[in-house]
Amino acid sequence: MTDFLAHLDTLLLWAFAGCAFVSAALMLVLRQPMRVAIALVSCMVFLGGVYGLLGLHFIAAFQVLIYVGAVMVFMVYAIMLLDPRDESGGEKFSKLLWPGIIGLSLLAEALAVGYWSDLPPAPRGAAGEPFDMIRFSQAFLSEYWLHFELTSVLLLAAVVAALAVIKENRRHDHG
Amino acid sequence: MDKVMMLQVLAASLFALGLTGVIIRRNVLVMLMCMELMLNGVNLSLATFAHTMGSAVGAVLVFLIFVVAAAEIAIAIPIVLLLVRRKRTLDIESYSDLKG
Amino acid sequence: MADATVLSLVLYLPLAGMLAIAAIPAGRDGAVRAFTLAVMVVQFLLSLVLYAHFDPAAPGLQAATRLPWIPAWGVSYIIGLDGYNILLVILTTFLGPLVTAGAFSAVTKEVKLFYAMVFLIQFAMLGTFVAQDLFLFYLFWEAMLIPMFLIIGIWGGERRIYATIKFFLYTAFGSILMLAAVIYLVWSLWSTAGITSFAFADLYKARLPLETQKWLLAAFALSFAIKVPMVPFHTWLPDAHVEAPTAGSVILAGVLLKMGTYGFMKLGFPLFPDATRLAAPMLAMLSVLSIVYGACLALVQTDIKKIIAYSSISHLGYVMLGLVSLDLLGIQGAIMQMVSHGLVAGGLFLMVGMIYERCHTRELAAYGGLAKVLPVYSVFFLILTLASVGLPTTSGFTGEFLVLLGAFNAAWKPAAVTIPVWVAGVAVTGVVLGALYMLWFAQRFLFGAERVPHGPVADLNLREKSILVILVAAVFWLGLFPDSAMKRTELAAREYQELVAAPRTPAATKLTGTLPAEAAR
Amino acid sequence: MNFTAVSIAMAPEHLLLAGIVTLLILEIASDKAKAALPIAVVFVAAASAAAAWLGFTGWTGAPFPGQFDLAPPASFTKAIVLALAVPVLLASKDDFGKGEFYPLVLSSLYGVCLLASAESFLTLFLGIELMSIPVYVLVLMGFRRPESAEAALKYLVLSGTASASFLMGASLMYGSTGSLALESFALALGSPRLLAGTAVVMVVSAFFLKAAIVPFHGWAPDAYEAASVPSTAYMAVLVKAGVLVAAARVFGKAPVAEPLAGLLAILPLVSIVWGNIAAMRQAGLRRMIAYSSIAHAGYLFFAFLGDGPGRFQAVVFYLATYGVMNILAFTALPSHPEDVERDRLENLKGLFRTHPFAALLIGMAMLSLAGIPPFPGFVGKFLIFKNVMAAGYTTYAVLGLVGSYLGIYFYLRVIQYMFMTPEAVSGGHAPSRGVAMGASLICLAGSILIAVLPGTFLARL
Amino acid sequence: MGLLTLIVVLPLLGFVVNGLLGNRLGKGFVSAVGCGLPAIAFAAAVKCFLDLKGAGWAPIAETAYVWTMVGQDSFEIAFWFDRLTAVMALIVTGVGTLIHVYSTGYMHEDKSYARYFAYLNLFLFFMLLLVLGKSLLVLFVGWEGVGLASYLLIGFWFGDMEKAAAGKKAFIVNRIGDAGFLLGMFVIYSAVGTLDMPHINKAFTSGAAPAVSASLVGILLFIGATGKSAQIPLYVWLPDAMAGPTPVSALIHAATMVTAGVYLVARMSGIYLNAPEASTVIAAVGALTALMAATIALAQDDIKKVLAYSTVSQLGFMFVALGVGAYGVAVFHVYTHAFFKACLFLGAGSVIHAMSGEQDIKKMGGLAKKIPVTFFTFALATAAIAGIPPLSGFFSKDEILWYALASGRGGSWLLLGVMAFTALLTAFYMFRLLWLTFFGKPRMIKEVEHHIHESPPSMTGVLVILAILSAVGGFLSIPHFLEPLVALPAVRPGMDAFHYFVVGGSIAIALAGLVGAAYFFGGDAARAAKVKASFAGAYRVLNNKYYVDELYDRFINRPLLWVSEAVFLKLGDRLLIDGTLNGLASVAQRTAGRLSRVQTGSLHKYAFMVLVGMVASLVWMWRNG
Repeated sequence: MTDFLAHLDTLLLWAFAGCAFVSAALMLVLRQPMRVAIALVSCMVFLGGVYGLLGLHFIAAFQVLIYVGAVMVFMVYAIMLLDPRDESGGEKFSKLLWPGIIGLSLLAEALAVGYWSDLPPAPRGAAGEPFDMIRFSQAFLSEYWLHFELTSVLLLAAVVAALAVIKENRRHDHG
Repeated sequence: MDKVMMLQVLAASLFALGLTGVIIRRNVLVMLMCMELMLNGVNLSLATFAHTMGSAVGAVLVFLIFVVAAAEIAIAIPIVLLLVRRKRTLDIESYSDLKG
Repeated sequence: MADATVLSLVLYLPLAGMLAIAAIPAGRDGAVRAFTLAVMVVQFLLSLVLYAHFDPAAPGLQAATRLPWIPAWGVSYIIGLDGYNILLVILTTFLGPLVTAGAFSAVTKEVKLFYAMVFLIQFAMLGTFVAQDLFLFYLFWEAMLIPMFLIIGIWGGERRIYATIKFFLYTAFGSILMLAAVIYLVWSLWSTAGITSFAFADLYKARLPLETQKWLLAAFALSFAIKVPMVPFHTWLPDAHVEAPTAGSVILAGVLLKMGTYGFMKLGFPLFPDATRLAAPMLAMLSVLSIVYGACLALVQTDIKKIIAYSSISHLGYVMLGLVSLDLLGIQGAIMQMVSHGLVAGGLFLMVGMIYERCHTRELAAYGGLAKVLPVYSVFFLILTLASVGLPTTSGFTGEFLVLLGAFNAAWKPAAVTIPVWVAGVAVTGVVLGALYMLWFAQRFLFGAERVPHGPVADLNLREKSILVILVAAVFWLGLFPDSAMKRTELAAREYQELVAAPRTPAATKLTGTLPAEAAR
Repeated sequence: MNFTAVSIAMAPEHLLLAGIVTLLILEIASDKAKAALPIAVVFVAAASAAAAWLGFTGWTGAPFPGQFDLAPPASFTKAIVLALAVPVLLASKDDFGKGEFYPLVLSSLYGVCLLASAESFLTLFLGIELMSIPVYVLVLMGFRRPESAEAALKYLVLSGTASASFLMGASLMYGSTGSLALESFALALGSPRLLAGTAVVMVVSAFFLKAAIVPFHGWAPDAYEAASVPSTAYMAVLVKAGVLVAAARVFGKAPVAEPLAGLLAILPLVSIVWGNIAAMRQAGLRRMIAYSSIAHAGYLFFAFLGDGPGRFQAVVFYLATYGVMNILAFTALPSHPEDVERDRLENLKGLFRTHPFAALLIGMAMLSLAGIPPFPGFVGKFLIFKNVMAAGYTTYAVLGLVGSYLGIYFYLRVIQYMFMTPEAVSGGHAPSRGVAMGASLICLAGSILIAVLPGTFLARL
Repeated sequence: MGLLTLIVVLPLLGFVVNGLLGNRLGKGFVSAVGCGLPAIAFAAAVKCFLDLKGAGWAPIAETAYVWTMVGQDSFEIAFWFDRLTAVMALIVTGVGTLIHVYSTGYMHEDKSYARYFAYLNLFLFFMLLLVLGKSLLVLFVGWEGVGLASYLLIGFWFGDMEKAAAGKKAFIVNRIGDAGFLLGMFVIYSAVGTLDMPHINKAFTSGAAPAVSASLVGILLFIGATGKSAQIPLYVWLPDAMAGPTPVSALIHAATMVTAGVYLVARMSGIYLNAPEASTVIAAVGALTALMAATIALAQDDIKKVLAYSTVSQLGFMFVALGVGAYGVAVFHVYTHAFFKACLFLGAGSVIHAMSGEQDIKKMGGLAKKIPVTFFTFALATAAIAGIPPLSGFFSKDEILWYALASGRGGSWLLLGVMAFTALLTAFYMFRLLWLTFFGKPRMIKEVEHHIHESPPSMTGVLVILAILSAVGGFLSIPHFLEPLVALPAVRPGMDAFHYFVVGGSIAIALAGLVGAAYFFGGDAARAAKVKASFAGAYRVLNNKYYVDELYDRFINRPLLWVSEAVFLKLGDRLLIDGTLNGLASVAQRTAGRLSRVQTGSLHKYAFMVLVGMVASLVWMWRNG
């Protein structure tokens, strides 16, 4: 049973990965932005699953919270706001469709060759001991609090920036 | 193929798919989403390595990427709004006035 | 030490003058002109002090200033006089006031900027001559381009933009390759001799393999050959001369072209002696080609300035021939020819400017019989023409004669370099061709039926006469009594000869000497 | 962790942050805050002074081991970069008398400072993003022409791609060396493993993208053209400086071996040629500067071929010379009510007659950018190519120099317009403005200082 | 300042004073300076001659100053006075002074009087430099300098383009010769290491100059001589040089400058004695020139042109003498020629003066009675040149004919034959000239005839003096005087017997010429006209001087211009060099356009470029990794 569970782990992992891949691929072919968004969301959720299976629960949580919860919601709003205006509807793909696809395959291959020929190092820690939330938090607040601070500066800057853009928007309205 | 390899390949694929999406899709919002996809690929790669090596730093970087991605989108969407105001279309090909 | 101060003063006076001009309020052109002339005269007088104090028998630098500048790169600030540059420095300071005065009535727009640029170019040219550090030299060498670019481009003729850009790009191309060679040279000096230095004196110590020498010489030579200019790198010169304002032409012909030959003499050849000796026959052929080619082209020009421009190409061919001959006579002759050409071609361009101010055309066909209308002008013109032809008693003869003599010496006798005898022989035909085009020019210009564009014109005024009297006096002085000048350059000529004649590839014996011993152990 | 050490070491950053906060408070407090410019200038200048002071006292240490450290070269770099920002800010008076421009510039500068001290990929990543994110907005700020948003989007998307590529590389590096410290890049450089190689390429590509190296340069001309003059100056100088400083940090003192050396030579070489040639026919000053900056990015990456120890010095020195001259050109540019008109090279015709001082300054800047001695641009170029040649890459150095020759023409064209052609008919240039002229004078003084005493500068870096 | 230096400097002083101040100080002053200084120079030369004699003919050397020192090599401005110099210096200063005096009358009306005298003094200065110079360098300075003075004086009336062109032609043709001279000088210097003429002669005679063949040097120097002394192929300038004022033609283009080549060869006899090949060339060229010029002179109608060709022809005689090693004889002919040819030219000047500037002998005739002094002196000089004994020309020409046959250094019957025939022609065309000018019916237009008058005493006086000198000059045996310096060649064995035959023959030839001329041109010259008609073709060739100028133009001048224009300028400069550069520039411009087109503004494309860049970089890393 434990064997099975272990295998179930792997199986789920593969399934999630496969689904994530399919969702990602779908993003390239779906016409409606909303559907693309949904595909992306599903991809993210599957990835969240993968993280969970890897034992990185907090990342999984953040993945769902920040990405799906914040970023994608924002995105979906934007789509809802803008999409009706997009009457063009015409071409889905740019003129560079085929070159792009060839490029895709080449790039993927180029990256993959890196892995294949040069396997990543074997897991160092015991397989059953992935670090948990507590260890991560400790590290984060002891070793990496600088980055925490810096992130806040960055968010501050982003807020100012976003405000500025919105102001421009407003100015545009008036002028 | 062991799972780490598989996940890394998946990460690479997501990255490549994202980049390709930026190249081949005309809709601006879709392009932005494809950018997110690239970052997701990166995240997956980092997370997997963090998992295999059991070190926290990769995970910390993933965390930072979340934040930055959110910030970028927060700026990108208003810019797109500005764009659309002008030409009323999301087709990026319409926005190629600067050239030469 | 006092001399060192004087030299610095001579060098920086124009720069100070340029800054001071900026302070003169706009619109007071007269004040600008007078001020510039005054500064230039003072500079010339100061340089005469240097000339008088120059010790012909003392080796090495005189009136030198040595300061560290960028120690990390081995760049130092060294300026000083030696036999190589003393005459060129005097030539530059001598022409300065003449150019300034000559432009009084010609330049009426942007007067301030014009004289600022004249000051700047004066500074850059002097700097090029007195710099004794390769980095410093290169700075001055390139800096000279900028004022010239503006002088041609702002105050030039119809096609000035084309001409000035051509001038700049042509010269800059050579400089870029030279820069590469400079860097390589200094680096290899460091890697072979362990010295990080740009000082000329140190660079002469570099021992480079022949192959390297060839490449570096090619790069240096290209840069210098463009500046000289040697055929086939000369096509910028006629355009630049024709379009440049008079002052520009005078500076160009008078001093600027000498920077090329000076570069060959001070750097190009002595730094890479083995390659030079190897290339000497080819260089001699190119020099002779320049002599003949320039002369032939001067023959078929219809623009007055172009004739003189092409004649410059021809005359500088002699300088190169003299330098390549590695014969003491030829080297000394080359130096004299440099100075002489500066005076003569500079004078001719001044005179063309004077007539252009009056008649507003440079088309030779428009003129005729000036000797009747402008007798004084014609006398001076004829004197300079004949000096250009190299008539004995003028400075042109001194240079040409000694160069040809040196070339023959080198061709005939076993020497460090081989110059084919026929090359030296062909060089002599330049004497005939020179007479052909210059006299043809003078004849159409001065003699025959009177044809003066734009109506009756006045002969030279006092200012113009004074300029020309001074020039002509110098021309005759160097023609009749060249010894006092040549005494000052002799040591340098000898040093140059020795530097180029001695092999300087890395001593291969050292390596083979130690290796077997090590192998035995 | 010593709190005093942290506050001393990060004094420049803290000052910038204080500036941002002050500006925001001001913004909230009053709607038409004229004090924004002086406040921003004061804080940036103070930060620069602080950095210089740190450098002169020789403060060395790592308050956050493995994340953030400080040594005099880094301090001086910060000081130079921040000093360069002062004239940019001053020049912006007419364009952005108030508003978010200043906090955005200050936050971006914060990012640049961070880059100079970054010791790990995490810090570096944050620095890069902190530097870039405000710039997306700077591009469209003022919104002087309708295309600004388009340019901002292009920049954002490609910059995002660069970030992704950078992170991908970092991740692979993490995978192959197990650490995200900057030394791991040096390790990867030395490693024969393909994964490490891939990682290096991804990181280098990201730098190429951010620094606009051909063929990653697409965004640059458009973004430069669309942005307002101070923003363009900021991008061309400070963002580029940030990217290159980051790259220099990443490469460290590690020697560059052949396959990568080829990459670091060929693409920059192509950029030099491409940028210099494409600039020839540009009608707009900013687009021309964009292509010129593509070429300059090429020279800068050449520096990485050079010896490890001299690399940082060469890059920073070049950035200083290049930056000071670029800013000089932009600050001296007379203003014009129409942004597009201000940009047009045609309108520079006869500038010398109307604004002689401005024309002289722009002319100087052009010649310096072209690398004509005795202007400081030459010394910078000299240093780079000296290092490249000393590292044994003679052919690359010669090719690079020849490529740089191609650039002379279009710089000369600007001078030709200003000095040698009769005045443009349209005219309409506003007279030179006091503050911007002051900015030009600062640059002028700086460039003279660099030109006369390059040795003292070099000794500090 | 030594006496030799003084001789040289005096005319220079005249040049400077007249050139700078002449116009302001009036004609009297100009004449005084212009004639006075050469006269003093003549006196100084005489004094030197006496000193020389007093010193037992040991040469006087004098160094003015060191021109320059290069290493061990010193170039001195030094002078040298020996027997040869003495002869030349006396001729130059003597005849020169006379012609100056003559000029005061001839040029009296000219506006540029001062300029004229300045130039003439300048010429004398350079000529004396040439003659007195100790080294080839000084000689060369004078050599070039007289060319300059000649150029200035030929083109004296520069308002007329043709005259200016003649001056230019003279200068350039001379320059061609000078190039040869220079080459010779360089070769000598390379071989001997000095330009000091006494040294060089010594070196060559003692065989101390092995590195170089004397013939090469000899021929190179001779090329210089052909230029200055108007020998084939460089004689073409001399007839044109008649464009100058007539006294100039007398002084420069007859008496002094053109003999510089003869002087040079005689002076460098040390080389030629060791250069039989060069000597042969000289003799051949001299003979050919003499013959050719004489034939041309037959068909010329311009009084000065006839004299010019006669000068060329006489110079040919001198070179024949040089070629056979009779250097003294050549100098002897120089000496006699100076008198009679100067007299002829000045006489012609007087005629032209009388004829109000007319030079065509077809429009003269019957002048003998109207200008008797001119006629008598002219006739005497004609007789002298024709070789009628006991006039001076007889002696010198007879010596030349004799050595042409008998010299052990290349004399031959052929040479004698050619020279004798030439002598016949000489007598014939000279008497033709005399007849057409002075005898027969006046053919000038009335107005001119009305104005005919004898010249002022300043001119006729000079004519008389020169006529006397040409009459008696031959009694001074110059070859004998020069014997210690340049020995006469040995007579070929068995030739002594022919001496009187040659003497008799030459007298006969002279008389035959006289009679022939009288026969053909006596009366209305109808016989001559008949001959001319029957040989119309030959006459045209001769009248057009064998079309040599045209040939030169076709084969040298025009090809040179064509090469310069079409090959160098159009093909070389414009097409190859500038064409390449402009081509590169336009390639750059076009590339710029193409690169701009890459920048389409499409974000897709930019992103794609990024992708391509990444993939390419990755592939690059593998390929090289």
